[in-house]
Amino acid sequence: MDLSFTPEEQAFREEVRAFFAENLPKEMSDAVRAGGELTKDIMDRYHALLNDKGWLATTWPEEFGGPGWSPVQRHIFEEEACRAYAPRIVPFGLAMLGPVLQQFGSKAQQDYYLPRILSGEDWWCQGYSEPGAGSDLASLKTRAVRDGDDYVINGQKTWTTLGQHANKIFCLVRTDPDVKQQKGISFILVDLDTPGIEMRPIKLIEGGHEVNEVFFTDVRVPAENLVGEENQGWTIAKFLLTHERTNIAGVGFSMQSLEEVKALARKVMRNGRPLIEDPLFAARVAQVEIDLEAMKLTNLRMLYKAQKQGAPGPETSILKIKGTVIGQELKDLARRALGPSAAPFPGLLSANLDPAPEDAAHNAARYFNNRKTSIFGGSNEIQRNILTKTMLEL
Amino acid sequence: MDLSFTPEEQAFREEVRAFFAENLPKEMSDAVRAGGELTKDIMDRYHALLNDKGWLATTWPEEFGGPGWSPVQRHIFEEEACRAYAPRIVPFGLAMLGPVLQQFGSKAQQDYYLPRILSGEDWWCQGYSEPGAGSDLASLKTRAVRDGDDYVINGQKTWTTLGQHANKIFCLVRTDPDVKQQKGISFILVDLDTPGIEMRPIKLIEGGHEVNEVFFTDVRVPAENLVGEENQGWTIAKFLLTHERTNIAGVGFSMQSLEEVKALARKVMRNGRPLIEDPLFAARVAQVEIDLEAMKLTNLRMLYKAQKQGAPGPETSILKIKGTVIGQELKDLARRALGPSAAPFPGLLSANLDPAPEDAAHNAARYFNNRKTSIFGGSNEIQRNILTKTMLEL
Amino acid sequence: MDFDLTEDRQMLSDSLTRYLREKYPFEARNKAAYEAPYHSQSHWEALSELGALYALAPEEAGGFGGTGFDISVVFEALGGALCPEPVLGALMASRLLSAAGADQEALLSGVQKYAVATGEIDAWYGLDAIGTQAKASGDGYALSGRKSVVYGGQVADQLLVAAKLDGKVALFQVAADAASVTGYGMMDGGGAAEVVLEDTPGTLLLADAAEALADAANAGIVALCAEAVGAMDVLQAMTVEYLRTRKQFGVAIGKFQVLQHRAVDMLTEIEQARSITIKAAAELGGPEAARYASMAKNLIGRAGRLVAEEAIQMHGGIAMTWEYPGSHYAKRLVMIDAQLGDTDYHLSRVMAA
Amino acid sequence: MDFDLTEDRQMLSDSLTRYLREKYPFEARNKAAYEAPYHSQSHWEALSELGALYALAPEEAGGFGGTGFDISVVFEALGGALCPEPVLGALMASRLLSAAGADQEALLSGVQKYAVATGEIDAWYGLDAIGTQAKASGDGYALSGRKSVVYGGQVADQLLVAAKLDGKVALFQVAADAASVTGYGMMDGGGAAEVVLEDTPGTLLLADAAEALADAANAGIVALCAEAVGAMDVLQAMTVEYLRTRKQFGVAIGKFQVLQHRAVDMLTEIEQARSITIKAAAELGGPEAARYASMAKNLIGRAGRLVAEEAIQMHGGIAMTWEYPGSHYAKRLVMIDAQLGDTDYHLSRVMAA
Repeated sequence: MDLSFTPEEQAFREEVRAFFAENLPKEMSDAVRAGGELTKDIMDRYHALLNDKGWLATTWPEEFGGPGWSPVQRHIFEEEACRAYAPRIVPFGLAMLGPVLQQFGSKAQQDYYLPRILSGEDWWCQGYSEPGAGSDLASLKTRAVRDGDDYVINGQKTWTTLGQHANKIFCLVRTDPDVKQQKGISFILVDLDTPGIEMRPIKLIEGGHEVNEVFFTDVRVPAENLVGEENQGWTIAKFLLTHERTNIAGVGFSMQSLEEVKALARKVMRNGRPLIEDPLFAARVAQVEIDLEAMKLTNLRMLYKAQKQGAPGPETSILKIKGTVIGQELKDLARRALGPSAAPFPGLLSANLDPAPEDAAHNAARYFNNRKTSIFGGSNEIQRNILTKTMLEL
Repeated sequence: MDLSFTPEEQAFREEVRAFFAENLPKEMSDAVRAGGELTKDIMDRYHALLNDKGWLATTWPEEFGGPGWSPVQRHIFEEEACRAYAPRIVPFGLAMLGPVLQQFGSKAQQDYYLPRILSGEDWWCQGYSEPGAGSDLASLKTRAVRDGDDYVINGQKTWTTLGQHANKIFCLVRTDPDVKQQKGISFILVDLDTPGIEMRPIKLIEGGHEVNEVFFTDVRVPAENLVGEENQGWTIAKFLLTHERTNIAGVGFSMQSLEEVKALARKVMRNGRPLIEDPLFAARVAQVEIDLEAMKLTNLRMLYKAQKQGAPGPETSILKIKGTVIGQELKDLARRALGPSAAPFPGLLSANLDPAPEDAAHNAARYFNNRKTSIFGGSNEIQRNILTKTMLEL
Repeated sequence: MDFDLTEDRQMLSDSLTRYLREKYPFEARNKAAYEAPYHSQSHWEALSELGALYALAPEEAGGFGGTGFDISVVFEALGGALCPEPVLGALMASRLLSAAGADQEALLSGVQKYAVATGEIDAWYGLDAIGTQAKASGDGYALSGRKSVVYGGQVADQLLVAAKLDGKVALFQVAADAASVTGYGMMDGGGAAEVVLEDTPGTLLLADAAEALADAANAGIVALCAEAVGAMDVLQAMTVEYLRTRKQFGVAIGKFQVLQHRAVDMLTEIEQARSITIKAAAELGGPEAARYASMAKNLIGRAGRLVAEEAIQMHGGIAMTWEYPGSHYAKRLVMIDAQLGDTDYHLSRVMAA
Repeated sequence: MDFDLTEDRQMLSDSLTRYLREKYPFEARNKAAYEAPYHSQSHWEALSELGALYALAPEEAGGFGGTGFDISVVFEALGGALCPEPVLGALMASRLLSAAGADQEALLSGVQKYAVATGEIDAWYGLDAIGTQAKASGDGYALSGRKSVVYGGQVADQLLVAAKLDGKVALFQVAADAASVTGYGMMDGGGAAEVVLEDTPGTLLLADAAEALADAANAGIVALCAEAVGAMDVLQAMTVEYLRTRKQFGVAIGKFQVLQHRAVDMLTEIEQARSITIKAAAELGGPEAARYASMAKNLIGRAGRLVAEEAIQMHGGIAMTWEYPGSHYAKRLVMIDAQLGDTDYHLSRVMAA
């Protein structure tokens, strides 16, 4: 039993920290601190910054251009990226499609697509969810019918995150309607320029544009865009779900949030003194700080286990459940700390008139937006169902 | 909309209050305050005290010897009884069997049994639950087979509260094993002196003797002891469940507990000052005080509705759920307030050596004992199932 | 004891509810709520004509109501429709004008809109830390300071401003066009304003306004609690309806016991919220008004957050969208906590009592 | 980073667990736990022989362990069996004797039982309010005051007593038979004592004991947290087993989704409890020991109550009985909160940091 990092790991942490200190433009970290939506330009430039350093595809094997890091190194990298208020790496190409192609793709697909992901030439988005199938992915209805050398796709996808910036989408589609739900599904790559595709924004609860609906009407896609075998899509989807879910506990982001809440509570006044001196608020902060401290260890313990076993176990669902609850609690505190100054719709007031302190004007919007974390990626209810079966065996 | 009581109701409250002030022996209220188990002698004498006054059978019609009170009067009486730290009225004869006999019993049964309940000659206990059937009453297995003028009973009942003091038991028994679960059940009265009955104590988590197991081996009971028709037992059981559940929210007891917690927190010291000045503890108290204040009104609203409609609706399950949660939270605070002095097993130390203040030595025992309230009488989970069907219609 | 509405109040409730449902449906509401000036003049006038404002004041002030139950009937109806009109400012101003013995016909008729400006960036809920100062100036007074998040301030004609005068908190009436008022929209719809006063002329209404401001806050809290109860009832109904109709894994999700029990817990908290709101309304104006208002606002804050978060979670993604009305109910229920003192502020007041 | 036990610790854990399971089964445990003298001399000796006490002290003090992880291994095993033996007193006394540079072979061999007497009726957790006074008397010191709920005090040979000497908190060793010791049993099993000192002779161990007492408390907290984790694991397993076998309405109650999800939430909190206990153990003896001990004790207090209450509720009536072992696990998990500072006390310490 030893919680310390090796000297090599500590040296690695120093290297990462120094990299961010020297290379992350202040304008980027300022934008992250401010808490609004990031521009495509910022995301593109951050992508390029990491790619130039060779630190972009953190989960890829070296043969495909990854840095060859251990899970612990990836963990350290993520912690330091959060600490530096770096943007998040957009995961759809790097963390999702990349590993799928490396595992199931043809040599031609790997050679063509993987470099384009690294270079940023392709921005991928995800076509999984459908209006009628939220957590029940197996009931998806979007059809792909083989017609000569093409598939013809009809249907609708939704919750397509950052699709407005993407030029490509990977989709789960139904290729055989006559077999059991999971069996007739395939995984296919689609160019968003293909005729018959329409992408429409979904405005979210807090007013932001982050997700989209994608409509497919007689969209012809070359059959060579199929990944793996026809009707092998469910296997690929499960691979993605059980594949290492990087940073699923969101510990780094929660540590960021905790620091923000504390700084804010030292700054804002309530009843004539700094809010942090209000015992009820201080108790809320301390309570979630304790839970987060425990979660850091829970996260490391499961990381350690995954590293030993080669793959994470079902107990990572615990990280998802508790990690999102902690994150949401912190966003609640950040909103709560502001009192009435959380209420103005962000962006309407100039900084000198906004009653919220700097970087806090989005706190209410972030609280509402953050409610998504317990819904998507398998809702917390689904995670509990998984744990019931796997850990409790009930 | 008017929350005040009528002048008549206020006068009634004064009358009840004066009665307790003048007639409740200090020794009884002291015993209730101390929080241990009450002796049979105290319960008997309290029963006689109320019977002499004509205030014993609060829910019975006047024709059977009840005081003819409205639901509001009963509510006032219960509040004042709690305020005076009067013992609880043992409900099995008065609140349960009495109304059943009045609704379903023969004239002969009414004439014989009801006066004996009032006089205290009969102490009834309840034979409902069985080891294999907790909340699932319909699956009960105790058999009663007709044999000439008798029923012969075999089986086992459990959770028989205060059965050690009783001379009679009313039971749900299976009289027809071949029909659907609920249909073959009957309601029968049994003298505990009948050969073949054995009552064994169940020691509870905190060490108390409050409930019992009752074993029936070839117990012959006259057929005239059947209440209502054969196989009508489920109707009677449901009548009892949906019949006015007196004081199901336990508001009066919770008000008692709240006062005790506050008094205790003013008395005990923590970190060099009275515990009530600790903001975290004070916040816990204030929080449950607010919930209790709301519950008082919720209780009155449902009482009012029941009075208007003639019977309580399914929403009384809300009173059961929230009322028990509030009561349990208060018992938790009473234990918590003591710190380590809650830990000694009560009764082992003389008062001058007991580290707990007077009347607080049982606080931990009461906390543990009180966990039963969310389990018995239809567990809170069963109540939620009921509300799902009746109020949400899901 | 009587938990039924009087006939008059029932009629008012029905007429407001019907108007809002038929004439101010959700698309219209969202347009008014999120686009400048963050309210609708025509609906404001219609609500005034239906008596929504007169109901807030007693007869001696020219109204026909003014008790806690009158207030809660109006605001429960407004809450059910998420109405963004600045009625809260009218209520609180009416209480203050009554205390000052000032005429309020222009307010009650809806001709003039009032907003109450007490909060400041360093003094949201209490009055002690108020920094705005008043000084005598000619025949009247001049006020300097900044009032923040003045609800309804973006369309107010008149501002009732709390300011320190000779060390006491006094109350002044300020014409909105005499001050520097910057209006904006709110996260949950409706509008507010930042009000900057620089030697701005004001008329003294009350030299010692502490008691009147406390009464106005208590009335405002009853209103907000009733509004929240109205909104919770609707969001609960939407959630249960969704559970009934939405299918996953081949069955209506309302068949999943976990969601059933959580919906029951929502229902339970809503009933508790309704109860404590009735109690606070009954005590309004009496010696225990502040205590029960604090109890109510605390419970509403907790229940509102629970109902909002559980409704979103049980709906799933759909309730995360702007298009779905439920998301706006959820926002209102969460944000209402920050108005007139949040859960912790009011819990502290109950603790101190 | 390494989350596996060393081979030595794994062997100790295995041998303790096996001994307790085979030789100290539940009926024997209950007899020892609830009947005077509220422990079993023969099992105490056996545990000593297995090294349970030597593991608590470092080599320089004559033991073979003494780190946070040594402590947690021992107490997790004790917790899994609800062992009522007074090992906590031995641990804390060992830390204190180490700080004083005193010999502790009698303690580590189990020949002499030690109890640590710090708590008083008006000073449970902190040291500031301690009322017991010491004064010089002949060659030694005389102590006067009352120590309450001294865990293990009912069978202790030696008491380590915190008392004020010249305004500072000092530490004294007092022979138990020189004091007035009244032993009794506890709600959750095991024993304690009230200790009354009236000019009772004591040997000064530390004139300024604040730091040593804080270290002993931190070690004690690691022990209690590990004990709770051991007990929670067992109670969780019992609950899941019950859900699997108990039938109602014709199905195993573990098929009810509500109970499934609540059992998952128990599991989650237990994993969190395990994590924070590991962290507190790792930090023991270091500069952040108190902070992480407080975090651990707070989380354990909450998790223990949740697991206890949910286990009882999901079992139903059976877990309300003395006969069912689960009820005793639940009692221990709730009562452990009152030892060495409860959830609120430790939350306050985290807040203040």
